[in-house]
Amino acid sequence: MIAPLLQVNNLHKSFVLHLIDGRTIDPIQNVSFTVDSNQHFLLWGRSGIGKTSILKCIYRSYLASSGEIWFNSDQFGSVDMVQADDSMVLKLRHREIGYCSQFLKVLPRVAALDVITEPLVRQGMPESAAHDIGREWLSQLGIAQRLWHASPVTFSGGEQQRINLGRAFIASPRLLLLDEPTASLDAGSKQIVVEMIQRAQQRGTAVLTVSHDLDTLAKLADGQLAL
Amino acid sequence: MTTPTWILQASGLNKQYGPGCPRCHQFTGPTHNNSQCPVCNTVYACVDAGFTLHQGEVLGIVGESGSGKSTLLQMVNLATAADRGHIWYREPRTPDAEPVDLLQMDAYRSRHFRNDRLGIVYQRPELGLNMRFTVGGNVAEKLLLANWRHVGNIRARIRELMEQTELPPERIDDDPHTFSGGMLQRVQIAKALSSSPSLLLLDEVTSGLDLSVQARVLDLIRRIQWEQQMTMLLVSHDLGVIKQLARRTIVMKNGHIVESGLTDQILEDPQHPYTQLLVSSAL
Amino acid sequence: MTTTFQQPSLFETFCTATFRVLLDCMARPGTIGQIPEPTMFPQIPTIAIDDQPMLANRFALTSCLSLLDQETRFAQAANNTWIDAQSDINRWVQLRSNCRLSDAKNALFVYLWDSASSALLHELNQGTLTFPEQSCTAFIAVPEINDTEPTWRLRGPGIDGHCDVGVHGVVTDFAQNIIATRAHFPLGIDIVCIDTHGKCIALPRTCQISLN
Amino acid sequence: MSTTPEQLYNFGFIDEDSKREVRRQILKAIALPGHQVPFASRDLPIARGWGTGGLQITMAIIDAGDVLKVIDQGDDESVNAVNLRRLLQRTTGVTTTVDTTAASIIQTRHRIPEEPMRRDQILVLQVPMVDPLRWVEPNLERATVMHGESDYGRMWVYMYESVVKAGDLRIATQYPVIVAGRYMMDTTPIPRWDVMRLHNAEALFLFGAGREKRIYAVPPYTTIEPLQFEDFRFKTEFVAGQICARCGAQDTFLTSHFVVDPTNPAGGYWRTSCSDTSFCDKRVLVNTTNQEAPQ
Amino acid sequence: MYTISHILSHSPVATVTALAEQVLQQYPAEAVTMISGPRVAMVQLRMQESVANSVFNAGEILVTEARLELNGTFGFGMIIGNDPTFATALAVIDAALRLPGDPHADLHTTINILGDQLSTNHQRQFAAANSTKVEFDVF
Amino acid sequence: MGYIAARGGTTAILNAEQLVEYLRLQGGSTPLELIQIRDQLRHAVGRAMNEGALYAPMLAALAVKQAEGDSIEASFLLRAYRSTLSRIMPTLPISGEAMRCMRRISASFKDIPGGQMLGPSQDYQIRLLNNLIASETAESVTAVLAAYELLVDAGMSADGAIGHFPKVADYMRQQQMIAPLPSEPDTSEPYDITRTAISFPCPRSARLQSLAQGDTGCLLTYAYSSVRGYGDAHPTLAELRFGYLPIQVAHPLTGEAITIGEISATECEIVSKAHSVAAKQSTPRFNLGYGFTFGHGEVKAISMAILDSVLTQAKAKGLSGESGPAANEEFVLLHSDGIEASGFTAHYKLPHYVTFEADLKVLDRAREHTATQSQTRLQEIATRTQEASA
Repeated sequence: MIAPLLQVNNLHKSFVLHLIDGRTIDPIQNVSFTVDSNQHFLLWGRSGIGKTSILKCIYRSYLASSGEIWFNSDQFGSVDMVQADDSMVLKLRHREIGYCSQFLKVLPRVAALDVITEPLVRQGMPESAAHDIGREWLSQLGIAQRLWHASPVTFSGGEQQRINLGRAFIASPRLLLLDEPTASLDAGSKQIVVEMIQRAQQRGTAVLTVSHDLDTLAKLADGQLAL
Repeated sequence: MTTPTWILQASGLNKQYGPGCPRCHQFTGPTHNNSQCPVCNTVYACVDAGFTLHQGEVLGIVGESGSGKSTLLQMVNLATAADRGHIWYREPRTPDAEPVDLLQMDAYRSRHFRNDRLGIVYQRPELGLNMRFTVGGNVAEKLLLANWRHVGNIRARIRELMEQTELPPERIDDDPHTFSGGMLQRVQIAKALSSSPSLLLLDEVTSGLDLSVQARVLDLIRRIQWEQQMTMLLVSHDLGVIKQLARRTIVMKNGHIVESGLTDQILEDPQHPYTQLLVSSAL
Repeated sequence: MTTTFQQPSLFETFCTATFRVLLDCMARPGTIGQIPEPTMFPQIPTIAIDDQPMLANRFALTSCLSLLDQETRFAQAANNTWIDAQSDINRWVQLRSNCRLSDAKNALFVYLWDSASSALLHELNQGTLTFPEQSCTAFIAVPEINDTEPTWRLRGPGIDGHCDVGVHGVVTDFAQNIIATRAHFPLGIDIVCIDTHGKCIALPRTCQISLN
Repeated sequence: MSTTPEQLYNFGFIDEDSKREVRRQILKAIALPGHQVPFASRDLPIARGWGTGGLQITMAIIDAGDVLKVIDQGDDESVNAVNLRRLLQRTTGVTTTVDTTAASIIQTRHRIPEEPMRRDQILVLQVPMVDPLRWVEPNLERATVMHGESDYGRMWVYMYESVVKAGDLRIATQYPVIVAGRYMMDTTPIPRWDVMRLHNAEALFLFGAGREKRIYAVPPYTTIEPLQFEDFRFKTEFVAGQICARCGAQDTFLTSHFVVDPTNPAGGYWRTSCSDTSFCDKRVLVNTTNQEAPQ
Repeated sequence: MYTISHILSHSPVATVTALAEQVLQQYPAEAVTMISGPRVAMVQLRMQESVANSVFNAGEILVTEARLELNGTFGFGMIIGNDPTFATALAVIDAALRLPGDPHADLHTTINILGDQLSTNHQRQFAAANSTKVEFDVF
Repeated sequence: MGYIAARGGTTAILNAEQLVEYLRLQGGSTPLELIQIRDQLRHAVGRAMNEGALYAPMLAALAVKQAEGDSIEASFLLRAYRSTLSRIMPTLPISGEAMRCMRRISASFKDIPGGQMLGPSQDYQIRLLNNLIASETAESVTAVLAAYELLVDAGMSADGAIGHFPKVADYMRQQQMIAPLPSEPDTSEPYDITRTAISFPCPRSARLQSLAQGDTGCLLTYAYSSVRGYGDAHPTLAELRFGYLPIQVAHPLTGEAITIGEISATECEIVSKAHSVAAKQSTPRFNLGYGFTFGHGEVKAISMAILDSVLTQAKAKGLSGESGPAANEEFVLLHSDGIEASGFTAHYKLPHYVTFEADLKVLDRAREHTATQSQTRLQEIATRTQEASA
């Protein structure tokens, strides 16, 4: 039997707010689910319920308080993202796990083309080859050619979000974590997102999406969990 | 393929100034918010610090002034002698060779190791540069120490390094005082890179600069890191700088490492009360 | 022109003459020098090793003595053992030189009664990188030194190419023990070997020894 | 003057313990070629800076059987040479000479005699400033550490800058050299002409700085490498075509001096002659004899 | 209040010499053997400073020293300055006062008188200095 | 005749020596007697002794006479003479408390225990040239000596006091104004710069010995610089005393303390308000500096105490060199010896024909370089102009 790509067991996360008299809040309690390869898994529910926190625990931007997050790595076998050391996490982020937030976190003074191709170059692709691919993606994402060599800092919200998503998809990770990918997008852009998810699945990427935009995304999901 | 490619592994590093007394531990450390023992005046600049640094990685060290981050950096730079501890070093050019403990080297070997394998950039240019020498002379120093003995070749290399660090090569023979603060940082970087070191140490390199200049120096450092896969140890009190450059970060307070982890985790989910304070105070 | 000086004493004359021999030997390792007869000390001191009396090499002991005064710390060893500071032989040296007696680690001069004691050389102070001159000088008594049956080949400053010298009647590890004192130049021990006839070679720390 | 008898001094002026200290440090200096060894440096009846370091070395090594030569700038009759020779002779009674080949100890300031020195000779050089690093690091404590770690990068930058600013290595005397591949050493204010004559020489060279309280040495057959670049080599003062106006030598260190024209006090001309006067005298004598011989 | 050596070293050389001669008269010439000196030499002044009570070498003091034996008893004399007679006399008295059986106890009488004179001298000297004291009225 | 080598150097220097003697006596005045110099040129003799680091008043008088009053030359003569004498032993350690004071003042408190005693001080003299001294006679001398008796009568006290005073520093210590003495006395062997070359960092004993034999003018300059603005000294005179110090050595046979006479000496303590050294301690305190000199040398003792305090602070803060040269220990100690400094400065009178010739050759080369460079530059400009016009 093939192990699932991602298996989350009894995930629990609490924050100790030392600056506010050590108050504790617990956004995630006892969450378990499984994501298989090529699956598009949707986590949904009202905002503030801890959906994003789950993604961050998987990506290890948050340290889970208890529970297990087993990721079935190509290179390293089963890895518990709760216990893995930092360098293991970095290696998995480098090759196998991608993350896309609802806000573009790009460096200023870097051109859109370089932003979107960075993951490829980081994986060792020659810059010219990466740029060829990058240009293709940018046009597919509907970014005007005059903007390719400008920094996305100056772009509109929709443009920024599309580049952000492109950057996450371009490297074809084995698992892609998407946090509200359609938020604040117009209908056209939403459609682009849907296509990207579908194409990613075809290339063998499992996608774990957090969203309350069931209209756009529920029909794509082949697994889901309501919180 | 899965061998851990660390090049530096520090453990148990300690540095104290003063004799120490039996009551020191009652008063010093992050929980007492104090580095100095009120009984014997001993300052604990660094206590049991350790970290691992991988090839091509940037590790950030953050903390307020006096937290011990610069002491830790200077111990790695072999300029401050650690009282105890180890700094194991694995030469990336010969990854199969046995690691050596840098702290066991005699002063002669450590001086040459520093010149050859380490590069350092300080906040204040006059610490890293000799203001009496020309810019070219400053960049030449490490080359000369590594037995470069052809003025023509040396100057060609200096010009190359100046171009690499976005300095006008025709100003090779100018005095450092005629350079702006940002340019002086580039000269320091050019000097640090001249020996093709395996590790670059950066000590608050942008702290004294205007914001726009800061950004350009950071761009340069990022480019060098990117192009040369340079391993770096980056000390800063500025979380913004750390966030831009470092994948992993160490948080220091009162001579102790209070937290370490992935930089985004440190920023988004800080565990230690001090780190939470630090993150919440960041602009 | 009037000369206004006192004639030097026997001991002073010996010290100067000995120093010139040591100077020449130290500057030219492998050169065999001749230490003058130490006539001012007619009594040759002895010690007992396993109840057997052992006679000092008067040339070696007195040439070491010629460099000592109240500023120097001294120790001596025989049969691979340091001699107690309170012993008569140490008193003998102290009375004639005003030197301070010391443990091996802090001694600036040592006299080794026999080649077997060369095993103790590693205990001596080799100086520091900033003050390498604050290291120990060792005088070692050996049975015979000649240039007719060479055992060692020497190289280094002071030697034109190389130089061969014979040191005989010494323990097997003797050369190795000396070689070990110069592994970390500029740290190291400077060594003078003197045989029973007062023939002397110096092995400053710059001198590299290989066995023939 | 009064009838009180003059005081009797110890042989060699300084007392025996002082000699012993100097001797110990000389031996260490030889064992560490080019390394500056501190010594206590007694006060002498000659001013600090006038050769007290060289004097103390000579006083510590001299034996009644030695033959002594003292020169200053190559000259046996220079007032300082005369004065030092007078002190040494009065306090030791040794024979003195002006002939380089006849001397067993030669004390000198600023020159190495032109005639090659032999293995039975010792040259004692008087040193005013000891540390070549003072040009780049005047603080002794830090300079000592730099020597210990062989940290000569900054000194090399100084040489590099000299090329950049003056088009060549512009050090005249006290040229820095690396001794036996390890220590950087200041050659006393000897001209560059003399620097390479320290290299793999037969004689022993002892350097004494009284005011700076340091002794150092270059043993025989020791390598001396002047600081230089592959494309800017060390050069001596040699100028082709210059000759000594007295003896005609073309291969000696020459000093220039102005000769006033006796017929026209406002006129005159420059000419050069050997700085080693006893060597020059010898050659003049040989020339004269050769000229007289055929007659 | 003063020790013997204090009194003698502060007394006029003629008086001290007379005392020593008074001793020597009782012995044949060969009873005195000079061991060393009298010679002019130096002693290094060790000052104890008042900041940390540490000791440092403050400079040399020129002294004359004599060591002798009087009838087999060791005598030591040292005086500041170049004064071989003074040093020898002090050495003689030092030995005399240590001879077995205390044959020169009578010296103490003279020494006590010298001590009184010294005391008076010092008091007079101080009195002159004391005349320059600045008086403060305490209100 | 352009002859090159120095000839007749021997005769020249012997004649020069004779000419010195002639100049000294050419006026036909009565030669000075050493005892006159010792008694009447008290400060000249004292300065020769403390800078010569040899207490020997009669020899110092001879040195002053031979040097014709040149203080550096006189102390140089004593220094050189020192090298011919053997040192027998150190004295037993003595503190200034044992001093029989002739003068003792404090600027920190009016009413110090024991009182302020001006003693033989010129401080309050109106500095007018005194013609009476120019025409001293036997009668005037007798009158001065008689007047002394009046002073003795005026100051005589019944308690038999001879001038022993407690130290003001001890009083301050009781009041906890300055740091307490270390509980364990420092028994380490003091550094001796006459036997071991000074190297840095150096212990305080080496500093004090070095300053004690330093040039008065030099110490004065350094101390002045650090109080005038290039330092953080802010001194107040805790105590200055001048008087006679009994000297003792250990008897070679019995080890008992033997007094060998007394010397005249000046001792001084300075408190500095810069208590930053103590800032990390629980109680802020003043910093103390110590000065000592043979003979009556108040300016030197005060300067030395200021420098001691400045250097201690500089070392504690690790600021050596940052607050002016006088805070840099190596700088101060290596340049304050008058004999060394004057010797080296005077050595420039020696011939430097060889070095100067070598310098000339380098100058020639540099000139050539500059000439070539400017020529090249001119050519470049010419070419460019041609190109431009074409």
